[in-house]
Amino acid sequence: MIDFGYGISPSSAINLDKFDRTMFEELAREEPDVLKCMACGSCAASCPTAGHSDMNLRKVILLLGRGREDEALRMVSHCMLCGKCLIVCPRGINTRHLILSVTKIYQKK
Amino acid sequence: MELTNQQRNVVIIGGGPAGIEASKALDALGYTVFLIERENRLGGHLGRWDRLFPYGTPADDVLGQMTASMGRVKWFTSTEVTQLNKLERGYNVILSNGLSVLADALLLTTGFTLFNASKKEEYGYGIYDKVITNADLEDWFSGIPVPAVGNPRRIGFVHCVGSRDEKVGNRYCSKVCCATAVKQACEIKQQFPDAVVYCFYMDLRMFGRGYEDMYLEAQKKYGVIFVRGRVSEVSEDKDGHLFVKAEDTLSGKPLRVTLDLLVLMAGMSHNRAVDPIARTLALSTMEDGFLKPKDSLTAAQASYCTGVFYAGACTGPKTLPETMAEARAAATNIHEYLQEQ
Amino acid sequence: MKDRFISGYNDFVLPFVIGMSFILIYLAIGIIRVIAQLPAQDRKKFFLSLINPKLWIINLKDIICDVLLHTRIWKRKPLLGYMHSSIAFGWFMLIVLGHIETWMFVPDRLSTFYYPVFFRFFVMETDHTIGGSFFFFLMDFFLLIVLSGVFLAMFKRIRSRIFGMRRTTNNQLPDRIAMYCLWAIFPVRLLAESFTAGIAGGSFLTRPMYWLFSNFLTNTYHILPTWWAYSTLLGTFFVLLPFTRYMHIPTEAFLIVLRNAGIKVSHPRKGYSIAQIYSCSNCGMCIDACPMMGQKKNLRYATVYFNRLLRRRNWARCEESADKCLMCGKCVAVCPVGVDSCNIKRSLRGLKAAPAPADYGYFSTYSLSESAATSPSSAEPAAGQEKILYYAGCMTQLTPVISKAVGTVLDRAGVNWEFMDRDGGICCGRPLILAGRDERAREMIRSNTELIRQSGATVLLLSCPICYKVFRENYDLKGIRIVHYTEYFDELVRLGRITLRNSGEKLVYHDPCELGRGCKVYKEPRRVLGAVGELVEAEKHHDESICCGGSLGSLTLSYEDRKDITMHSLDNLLYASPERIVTACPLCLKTFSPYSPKKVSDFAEVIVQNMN
Amino acid sequence: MNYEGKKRIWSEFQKEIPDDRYFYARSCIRQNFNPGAEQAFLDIVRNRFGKDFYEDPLHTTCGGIAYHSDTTPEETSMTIIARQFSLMNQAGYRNFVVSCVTSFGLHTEILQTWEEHPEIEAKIHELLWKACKREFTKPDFLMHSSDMMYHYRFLISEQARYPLINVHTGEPLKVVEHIGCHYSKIFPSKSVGGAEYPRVLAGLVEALGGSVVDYPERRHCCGFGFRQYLVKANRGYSLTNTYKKFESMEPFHPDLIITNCPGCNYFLDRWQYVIAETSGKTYGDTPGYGIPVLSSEEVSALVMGYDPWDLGLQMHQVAVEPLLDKMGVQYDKSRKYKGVGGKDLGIPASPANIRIF
Repeated sequence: MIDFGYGISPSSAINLDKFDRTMFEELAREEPDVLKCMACGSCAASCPTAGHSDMNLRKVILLLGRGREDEALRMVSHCMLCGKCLIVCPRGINTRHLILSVTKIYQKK
Repeated sequence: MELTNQQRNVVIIGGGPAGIEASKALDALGYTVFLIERENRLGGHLGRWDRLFPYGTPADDVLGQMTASMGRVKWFTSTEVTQLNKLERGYNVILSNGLSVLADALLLTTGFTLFNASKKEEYGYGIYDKVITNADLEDWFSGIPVPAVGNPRRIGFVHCVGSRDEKVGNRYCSKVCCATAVKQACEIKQQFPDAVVYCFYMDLRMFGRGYEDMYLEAQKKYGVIFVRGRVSEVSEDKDGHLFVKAEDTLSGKPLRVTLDLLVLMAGMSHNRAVDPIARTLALSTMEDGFLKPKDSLTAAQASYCTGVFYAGACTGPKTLPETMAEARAAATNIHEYLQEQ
Repeated sequence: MKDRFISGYNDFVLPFVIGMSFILIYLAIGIIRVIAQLPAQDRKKFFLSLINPKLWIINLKDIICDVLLHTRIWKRKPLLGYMHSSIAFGWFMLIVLGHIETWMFVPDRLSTFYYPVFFRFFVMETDHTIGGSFFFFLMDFFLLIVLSGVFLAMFKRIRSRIFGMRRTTNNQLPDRIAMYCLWAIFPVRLLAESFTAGIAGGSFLTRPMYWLFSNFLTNTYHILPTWWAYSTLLGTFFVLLPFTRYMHIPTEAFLIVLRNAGIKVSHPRKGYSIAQIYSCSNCGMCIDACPMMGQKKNLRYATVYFNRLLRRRNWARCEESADKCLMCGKCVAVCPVGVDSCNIKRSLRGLKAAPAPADYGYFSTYSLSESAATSPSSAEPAAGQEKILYYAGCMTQLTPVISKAVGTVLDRAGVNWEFMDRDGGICCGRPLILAGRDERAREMIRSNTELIRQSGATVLLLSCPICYKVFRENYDLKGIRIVHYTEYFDELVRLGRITLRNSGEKLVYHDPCELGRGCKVYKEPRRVLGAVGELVEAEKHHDESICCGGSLGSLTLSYEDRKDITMHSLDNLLYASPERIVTACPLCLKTFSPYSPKKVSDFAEVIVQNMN
Repeated sequence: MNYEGKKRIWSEFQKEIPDDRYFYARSCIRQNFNPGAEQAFLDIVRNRFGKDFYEDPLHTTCGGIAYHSDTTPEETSMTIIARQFSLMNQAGYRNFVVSCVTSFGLHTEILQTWEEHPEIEAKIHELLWKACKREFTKPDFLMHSSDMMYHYRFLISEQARYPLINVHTGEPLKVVEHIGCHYSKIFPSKSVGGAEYPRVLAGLVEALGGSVVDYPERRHCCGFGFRQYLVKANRGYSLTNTYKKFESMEPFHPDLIITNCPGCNYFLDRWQYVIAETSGKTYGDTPGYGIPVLSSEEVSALVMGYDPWDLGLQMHQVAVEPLLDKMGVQYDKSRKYKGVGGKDLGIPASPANIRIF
């Protein structure tokens, strides 16, 4: 193989065809409320880590539903479990337990 | 000489929900009402729909209830207006069935036409076999065979097809498509529970009572996946599946998915059939072709032309309840107008 | 008084001997196991406590009060207290007196441990002595006491409400058999002693019974069968004991010794926790106490059932129950035994927690908020002047009314203070600890400690009880006073640094769980509020106050279920028709506000409104 | 796929193409990469069809690459193009045909700009006069050379010696048609068939007997993208774009890629070599060879019986021999690397992962 000094870069696109939904469905069985998120961003806005880390619960939920588990788990690792997101969620999602379930279910990987 | 109400004629052009509702209201006030419908049955677009959002009421039931008693309304289907003359007082309306009516007032309830989805070439309606419209899907729900539907495992709904799109000349929101898409997404999940259903939306405009609940149900009960991003292009792959591109704007990443069925939520376009009438009577229209009411707040049913009134989607996209309310309002306006004559 | 039989033995004692031997061996093994399972540090503490005479006195006092007299239940529900102490103390006295009698009259029989129990069978009365009658009287008296307790216990099964209990524990089969045994033991003993009273003598209870029976029965025929029955019941009861709620009888004393040694829960099913859960008497006091019990479906999450499931190692259901718990601590507060179930549940959460990787590297990007770092007051305070660092915490960010009011009070009082997390900060760590993730919380504690030390403050002021508890218990901030704003404002008032006017408004104070039961702060907020209005009490208050429902303690409770708890808690607060509810916790404030028919205010807000 | 639906759309994007009398402007890059293509074009239209296509030796580059690389302002290109028009006026022609798609796009853009902003056109008149004392008038018709190939497609098929049919199987060859972005994406109405389903090459391929492959990434850029390739730091991006196209067309096993743009031709061709040499992967119907990429002129000439080596097909990276064999084209293997008069051009080094003969 020749090194030209550049090469084919991996796609940044979300390819839903390659997304195995089993894990996400398991999460949805355990936390049906994960489906209720309407991406308002209240959780991310009030998060005490905002501005200090890339933790964004809205994105965590979204990315898990798009097959980007690694990114989501990296975000979750910054969570302090303080529960502010739980208080501000307009759809009443139990965000704290959702985060715990995410770590539990995706840990099996 | 004082004329009785019965001696006064009102001609209503367009036998959809607005026309039907207004004709009954005016009939109840004693006027002689002529209801003209181009198609071979009353009901307009409502007649083609299977169930209605947000509660899934069968459209046939609604229409049946509306047309159950038409009173003394003289209604003609498969009939068009061939000639329209403004008289000193009122209008002379000549119909394709040969009838000529001297109308004291004219009500336009000409509604809308469904946006021609093939104009959005990148979605391939009419080219790719598995791309259908919301109306096609309603046909399928009503039991009319639509071969494209097949037995899909992955289904996509594209919101805002022909709406909020300056390129096709429709800058406005068609109002009903979001709710229709969510309704249809739930309905198709009822038919194919194992299918994965995506809704590609720009904004979800769930403004009406019960709409938000419908949205919540679509998410939680039916697991419909909402992707905020407009589908940019559709292609067919080797096996005839649809390869769809959109941006997942909430994650800021391009998104690719292969689907077995794509439903385009065609919006409302103005009804071109009303153009000759508008020209004859010199009625004002807006840049998108819809008729322009005298004042959108205080005289929404009035035109700039004496004795000509509007109701329903001829002045812009409306939901069914809005259309019905406008029809009843127009009947009242016409009544006031005729009493002053 | 002398031996009736040379052998001093009869076959009927066998069931008792077998049962007693079994339970003694079982207990010995159990105690050894518990001690073995203790972490090395705790084990050391335990052994050290055994040679500490001061602790001996405390242990003795606690055992007498809690195990025998049930003073805690007495305080809460006298009738129920009488029921428990009559059986426990009465029975204990019967055993003690039996031994005293044996020691006095047939001292050489003391070596057989069944003899004192069946004393009346083995002796015959040779002459009446004052001493003998006295003991006979005492024996009959305590038997009567026990019998009265048993009678109440039977009655309680049918009509628990009379005892102030809306719900009682539902018993399992072994429990029920043991319960019937317990119910039968003392009436049968009465019968046995009555039939034997002609030979062995008796007192005001047994003698009349003997005469009564002799009118229509040949008492001698019934002596042996009734003693057999008595012994069999005792034996059965002892054998069943480890599998029933009555295991608390022997375990509780051990628990007291362990607790007084300063041991804390470290594993949900090992060591100290075993002593805890076996000490649970299944009395069911925790059922009514639990704020979740407003909904019938939540009954199964009551602590008593949790303890029972944990004894059986039903991990799945235990976990569910532990995750549901609000950690309000009320079940611990009302528990007659003082089972520390919150910490057992917490440690279970920790045990079952997924080993998720945590990355708190970003903590280094936090600093003291701009104002705290640069304001002129951040200069070294003058000698003797305290420098206050106010940490609002995450939740207070959602209730700015609190931090604003706290600031106003401090400014008015002329206090030298800084706002540690005006621009947001690191969580205190308590929410993670509540979720059983103590290890992860340690990073927060370390980073916050560093920030606080950096500030040079002498006092750390907190408005959030959740933070307050963790700062008090888990932080090492020697030299820095940690104080809740209710306490601090009380101090300011008493020092005259702020003066208040009484508006006459009728106020009710809600004790936040973490502040009241958690940190025992009750009187300070009340004292201050009493000065600004007419303070009334809720129906349940202090230790028995009801959680607002917003607690971060529960992991799984849905917001719909939380709402039920909130409504229940509000009903309780509105008992004396107050005009306003005052609380001292941002979470309570946020939880109550949307649903309360009466205005809900924060403590500091009320102070600001009534400050001169 | 509904062909009738496509026809309906094509019918909406038709343009008038004059049959004769054109002023021809070359492509600066194509003259160097594939000079045979333009030579063949002129030979076909002039000598085979007897049309009048004038080429002025004084005409220059249009400046399109510099413009799209953000190195010259639009006015520069406008003035250059105005000079081309002036040359056309001078030669007495009213129709202008360009060989390059970027150039075609730029011409279209400039004409459209002038139409919307006459003041800019006036300024260019002034600039041109200052620069070289010339006047100009705009052409009546602006065409791209592929428009001409499309226009003459039936003339070509009449003279076809080797239609796009696999002589071994009798099946039509599977042809990927790639349209340069600047042909129709900027002004769909100035194209044949529009931007979504362009007709210009599809019509030619059909007329020559081939079948068009419609693959999902057909709309995608070839990867050139000017700055993307020209700035080396971005070059991976250019390559990745091309790679995406090849991945998308792979399941169809195409025999040939036909393009109308010199840049696309070059990049679709050369990047196959780079992909092969960096990832070991080759595409197409003939394993190990890749997919030949030819311009519409080259394909037309090949079909009409021009000798492949006279056409300069050896200038392409991907070997055309498998295609020639499928078409049944007679050719002399030994002439491949011989220049004019049998001059030995030398044999290129053989790449490791893509076969060149």
